Amino acid sequence: MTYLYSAILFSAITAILFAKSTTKGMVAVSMVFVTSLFSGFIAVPALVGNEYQILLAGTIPFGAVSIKIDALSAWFILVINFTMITGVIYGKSYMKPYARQRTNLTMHWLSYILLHISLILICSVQNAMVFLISWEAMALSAFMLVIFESYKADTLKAGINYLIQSHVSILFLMLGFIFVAVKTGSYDFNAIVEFSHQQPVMAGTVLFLSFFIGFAIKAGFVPFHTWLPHAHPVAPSHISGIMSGVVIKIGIYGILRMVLLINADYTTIGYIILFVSIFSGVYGVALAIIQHNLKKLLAYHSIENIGIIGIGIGIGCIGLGTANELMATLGFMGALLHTLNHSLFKSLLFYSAGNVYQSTHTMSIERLGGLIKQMPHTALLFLIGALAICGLPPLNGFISEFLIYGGIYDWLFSADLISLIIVTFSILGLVLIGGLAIFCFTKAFSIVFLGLNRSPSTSSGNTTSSGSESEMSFWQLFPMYMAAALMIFIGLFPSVFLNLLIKPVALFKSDIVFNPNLPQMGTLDSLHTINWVSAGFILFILAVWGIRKLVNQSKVIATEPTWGCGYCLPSSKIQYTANSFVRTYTKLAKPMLCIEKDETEIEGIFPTKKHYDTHPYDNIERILIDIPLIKVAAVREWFVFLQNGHLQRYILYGIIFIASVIVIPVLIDSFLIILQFLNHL
Amino acid sequence: MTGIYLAGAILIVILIFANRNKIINNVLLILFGLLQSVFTIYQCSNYKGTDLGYFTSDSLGILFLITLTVVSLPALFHSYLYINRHDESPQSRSVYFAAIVLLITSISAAYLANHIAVVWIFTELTTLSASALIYHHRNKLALEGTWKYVFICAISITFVFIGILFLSLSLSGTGSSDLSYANLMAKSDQLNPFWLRLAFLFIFTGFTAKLGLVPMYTAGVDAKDKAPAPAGALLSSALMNMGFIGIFRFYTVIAQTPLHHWANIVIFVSAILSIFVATVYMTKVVNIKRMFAYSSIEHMGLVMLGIAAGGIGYYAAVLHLILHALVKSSLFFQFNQLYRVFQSKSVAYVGNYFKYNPTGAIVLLIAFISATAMPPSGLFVSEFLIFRALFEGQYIFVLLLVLLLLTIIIWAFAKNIFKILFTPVVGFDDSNVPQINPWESLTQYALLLAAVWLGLNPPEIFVELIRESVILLQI
Amino acid sequence: MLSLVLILIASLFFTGIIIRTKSISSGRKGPGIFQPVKDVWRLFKKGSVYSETTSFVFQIAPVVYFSSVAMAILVVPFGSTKGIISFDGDFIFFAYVLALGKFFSIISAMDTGSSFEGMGASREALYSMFAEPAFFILMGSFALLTGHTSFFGIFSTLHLGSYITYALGIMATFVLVMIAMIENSRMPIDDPKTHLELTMVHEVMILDNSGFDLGLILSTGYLKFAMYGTLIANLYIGELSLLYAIPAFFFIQFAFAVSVGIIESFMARYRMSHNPQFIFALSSVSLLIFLGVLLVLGKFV
Amino acid sequence: MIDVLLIVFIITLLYVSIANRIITYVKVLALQGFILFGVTYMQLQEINTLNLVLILLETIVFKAIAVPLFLDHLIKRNNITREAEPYIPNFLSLVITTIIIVVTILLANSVKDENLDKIFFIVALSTLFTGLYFIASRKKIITHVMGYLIIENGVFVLSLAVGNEMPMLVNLGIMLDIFASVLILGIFLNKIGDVFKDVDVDQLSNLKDY
Repeated sequence: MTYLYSAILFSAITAILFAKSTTKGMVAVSMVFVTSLFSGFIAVPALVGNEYQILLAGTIPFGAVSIKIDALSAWFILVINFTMITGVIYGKSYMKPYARQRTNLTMHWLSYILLHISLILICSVQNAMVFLISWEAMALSAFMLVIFESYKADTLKAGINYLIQSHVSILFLMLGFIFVAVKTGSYDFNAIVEFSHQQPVMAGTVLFLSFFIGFAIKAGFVPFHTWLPHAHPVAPSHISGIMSGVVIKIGIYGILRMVLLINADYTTIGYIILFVSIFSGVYGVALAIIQHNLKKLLAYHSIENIGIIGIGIGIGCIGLGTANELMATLGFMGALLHTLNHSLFKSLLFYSAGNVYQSTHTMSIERLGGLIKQMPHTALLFLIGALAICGLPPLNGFISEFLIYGGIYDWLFSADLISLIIVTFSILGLVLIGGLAIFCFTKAFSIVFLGLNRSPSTSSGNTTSSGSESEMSFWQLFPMYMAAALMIFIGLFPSVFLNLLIKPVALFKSDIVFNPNLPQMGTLDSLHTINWVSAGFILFILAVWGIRKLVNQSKVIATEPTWGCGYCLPSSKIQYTANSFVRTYTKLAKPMLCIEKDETEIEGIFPTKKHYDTHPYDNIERILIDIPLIKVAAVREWFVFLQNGHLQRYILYGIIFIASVIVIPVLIDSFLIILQFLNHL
Repeated sequence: MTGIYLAGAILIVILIFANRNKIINNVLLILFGLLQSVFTIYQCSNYKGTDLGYFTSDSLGILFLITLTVVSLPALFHSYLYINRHDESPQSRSVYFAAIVLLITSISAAYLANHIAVVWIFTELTTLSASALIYHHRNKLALEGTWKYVFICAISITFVFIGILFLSLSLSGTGSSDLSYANLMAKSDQLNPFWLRLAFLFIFTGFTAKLGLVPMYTAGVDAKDKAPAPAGALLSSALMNMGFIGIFRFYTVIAQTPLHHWANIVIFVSAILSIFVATVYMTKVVNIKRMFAYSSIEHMGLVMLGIAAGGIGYYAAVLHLILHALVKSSLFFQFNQLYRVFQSKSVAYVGNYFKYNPTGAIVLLIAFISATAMPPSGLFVSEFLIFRALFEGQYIFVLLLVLLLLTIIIWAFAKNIFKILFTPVVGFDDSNVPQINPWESLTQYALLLAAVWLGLNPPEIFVELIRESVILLQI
Repeated sequence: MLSLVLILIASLFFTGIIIRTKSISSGRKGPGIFQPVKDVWRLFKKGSVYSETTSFVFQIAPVVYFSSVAMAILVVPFGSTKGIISFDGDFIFFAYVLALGKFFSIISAMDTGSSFEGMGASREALYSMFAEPAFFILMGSFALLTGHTSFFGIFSTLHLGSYITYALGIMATFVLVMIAMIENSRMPIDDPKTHLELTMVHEVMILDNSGFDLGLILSTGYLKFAMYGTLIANLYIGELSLLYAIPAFFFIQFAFAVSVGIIESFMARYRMSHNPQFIFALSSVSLLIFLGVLLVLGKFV
Repeated sequence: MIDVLLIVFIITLLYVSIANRIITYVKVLALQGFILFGVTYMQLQEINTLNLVLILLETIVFKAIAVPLFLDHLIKRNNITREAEPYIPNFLSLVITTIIIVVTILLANSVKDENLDKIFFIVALSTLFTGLYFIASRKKIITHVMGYLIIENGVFVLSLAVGNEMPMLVNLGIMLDIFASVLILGIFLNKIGDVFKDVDVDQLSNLKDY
């Protein structure tokens, strides 16, 4: 089977190398399909419980390499496969306008395939070195994908920013693995288990933290998120979808895997993850609201959703720590399910953003508007995505958030004072996230798709704006409908997926003795209720809609301009803008955010053209990235005199080196002697 | 055989230098290539054999000799292309070839020498030949570079000589007067520590000029900048390895004595300073060749860290040297094609290389990944092992500092390389960009792939040789 | 089932009572109690006008808004009798379903591309966002107090028996009343009878709705009021038998309506810029409730 | 007697450090050559005659006569100005040289090794550091060359100290001497002299990174 696969892979690569640029995409699509088939063929049985495991001979520096796909890996592999498939189908048509850049496209599709394979490898290898290698392969291929439009300066800048930060993440992972390897002398993942059993719990926690930081950078937890809002917007839309759909999820996978492997103090870990996640969630959405670049807005929402997933994991860990089975179950289930959900609706949203970009060639939502007339499909899909990401019933987002809420409320009953306070904060955080998300997506959807077109090209009030905008081709919409369909399915029949999740969650609970006499909530059963409730809800809506139709049949239906409170000349200029929509919020949140204004006051009776821009900035980025870079440059400037071209100085270095090596020990000795003397006084 | 090799090489040098005929020169070059390879094979065949009393083919020597040969054949090939393209005057051509042959010969001899004085002599020879190579362009800057290189190297050689004198002083207590490493190892317990200390200090300082470490790294940068790229490849790969051998063989002696710890501290200081200097200038320089040179300094710093950390670090250091030699030379070879496209060394005037020469661009990309030791590359393994050694030796803070510096270096390196690869240069007319023959990059691909292969999946024998070469340090 | 019926009945006269109270307190006779219902009925019979800017969102939004509230009502229990739907954590469902309705009403307002309706929309979005934490924490503290996470479980076992629990009850009532005010956009958050679009919140959002849609929206408002009234009532009638419970229910609804009327006639609307603070203060109050619950459970030791 | 010569050698160092004119340096180098000749003659009793003769020839011919003449020729050829143009006033450099000598004496004092007479060590080390200091503190390139030659002499003294046990080292020293001087002076004569007239280092500081 392996040979067959590698043969196909090889032929695909050669095909991409030499095919003409229109067919490259087709090859990539089929290759992704093949990969998904092969991996799914292994993963599906693994998900329902029969693990797949093989041991490869490996090489001298690595030792034996064991490949193992358990339920957890299987879940992630399937999630990855789905989004990669939708991504490649969408991307194939999305890339049509770029058909002239042949080499560029070749690199693009090759990296796409490499990314897919490396992601699957990451989910399945059990050997530190191979893991690191596939990890960096993933990072590099993702980088190549992001910088597709590399001739744009800021694209390259964002790409390099991403590359360096993922390298930092790999450094942290390396430290962790070295720690294990030094103590146990093996690179296999089982060594980590062994390690955490023989070492004190403290060591285990430290180890976990090192790994956590490493994975958190990839996953985009605040404050390690700074690469994310830059990398996602500059990438081609299907890549943005994949980046925030699956690539950052790999970080989540890593964290979960480490929770599985490291036998540390779960409660502490849980608290840490919980805090970081709540902060990430709130911070992400708080910044998302003030973004006026559609893709950047979505990028910040990825941070928010990572936060939600993290809350789930944190709850799960605390559940393990406090031997509260239901809590653990709900937490991890919620986290895993939300991983799937987010990969679905976030890729969907990014694809829609891509459609918008291709038809209007701008991402600044202040220039958009009224697109629902030209692009009804895109609008509808975006609406579905928005509802889902806000966690509104009857869509999938609600299910996972409901599970996490369940976990938190379940924690309520087994908690002591301190943790009760934390419970309240978690609830507050989650609710705030939800509310802000609604605020944000009402803004995004309505400004982009509703009202009139704001772009200067069509400033006149007519609703059919410039006309250049048009709906995308079928093959570009099809993958989006795939995602949407799956989302609705999850929303309506969650229990199906919960049953699929039983095995992965069981892995976490395997080696914990749970406390049976804790109050058990029927939250899981209630999901079965939600099945038919949401179905009923939809039916009810349809019923009311039907009634409305019936009633309105016999009525006079007129169409008039919008009621302008007496001013009957509606123009795109007088519409509410995104900026004004969030103005109150911005004023409230000013201390937390940092927005630079660039405005010119209006004066005179007949004022000339004025403008008013706001540039939202990320304070954490400023503190963690910009300022240190400036500092580095400053320190650098102190030392550039070294290579100053003067021969004598060069020789002086030699003298100084020799002299100091001779003298300094003498000085130190004498100093010590004096010290001793003083001590003996 | 060594005798024949040396004699033959010297003969070839003289002949090349003497005649002005292009054909004969090329023939002689090919001859030398053959001689070099035959010599290498022979040395592998009589493992641990000794020729002329002063040349022992021990494992480290063999490893480096093979590396040298692997690097030098493409180096000769590229020099040939280079010289032909610049239609040099016969005189400068023959000087160049003679010098490069002499360089290769003396380096190989120095690898195999088992006597500290012999190493020293051949080090002098390398300075001589290298200076001829650096001065190849015969302009003011080249002259300045040469002058500095020669002067610094002369001083360093003097340092080494003083070191040797001190060594003999420390040896004189034991009654024997044989300065061969074997004897030193044997007598290591009776050596006078005071003289030994001074000896190590001076020898170390002296060889840093070749190895490219603080304090004497300075002239080396100018040399690699000014020498033609194929020669630069040798200077920044094989020559550095020679400097390493000079220090390492003596370090093995020190390691047997109570001074081991002290020596480690000295090496630590020098290595960390080197990485720091590399960081400072990697973020600063715009001259691509100098950038490569500084990255070599960084790598040498890592290697010495591995040595000082001990344990698995010894193994890692040797591995890192070999892989670095392969990668860095391919980078320098690639630089020539880059220069032919843009006619400039400065990052500012170079860009969007991907468009003009995709094959070369991919070489540059892979070489970048290797030079920054990102995982798929071979150097990742060695660097990982070095970090592990540091961790094992409980030099955690050193490790963290180094990681920080390396991150900055990678950032700077990435910024420049991707600028070169992707960002278009404003006002660069690509009307008369020469069409680069992709087959010229073949050797570079070969070297890079070799680096990856040796790193990720080294053959048994290779690993055994490295283990063998550091066996004396496992105490 | 029972709760549904009762809420429907209550919604019929609730708004009427408010209007009546206001007119009486301002010395007028005022319209009949069922006037609002009649208005809705009239609207149902009218044709409608749509802005040419709008899209299908504008058409479907009132329907979704209505159905979301209806769905929420199904969840609400009546004292010790379950609502039609009841499951653990149903109050989460309750809140999110309402949020769905809110989402649609907001985007429908934005759909008209008007300069005023956007104003209302953004305010609505912000206020309801701020109101939600209060509700969740309130429910959380009740869940902690009673050990149940469903409306039915909470209300059927909620027992206010000690001074501190009385205090809790009062605070809870206050919070719920205020949330109701916000959700229905009445005083002191919003003035339904104002004449200046700039100062409206909810009214301005439905400027362009007419006919059946407007009717739907209005009736939704009535239902919402009755629904919150029921929630408040449930705080007190938990362990009463139906015989007493139903009168108590109607009494509480009545008192609620009257108090709303009185508030509206004797109070001025807050400045828009003050609203967020005020709303967020609710969350603080509910945090107080939470601490009170901790006291009751003796967690402070 | 050896000690006397060596002390004279050190005095020459002090003299170099205060000398103003380049020609003086040349003279000093020649003088050092003669001194070394004497020291060699008296020190290396035990090695075989041929080698001794060779070494003596090297010192007398190369160190004492050839190189100084060559330098003189260079100075005239490139008509280099006669002042040495130090960066540091002579008095200060005199102090520094003295300090160097004192420090080396102290260092030598700490040696616990009977089979070396300290004076060689002192002379060698102080010469080395004085030479380095000399290079670092003078402006003209030719003075660098001279500094280097002074260092060579110091090293040669040191090699004499162990010469009896290991004559090979002395030969190596000679080799280094010839090689380096030839190389450096060669470059100097052929190139630098032609390319830049009357060089001082500022003209040779264009290869830099800032």
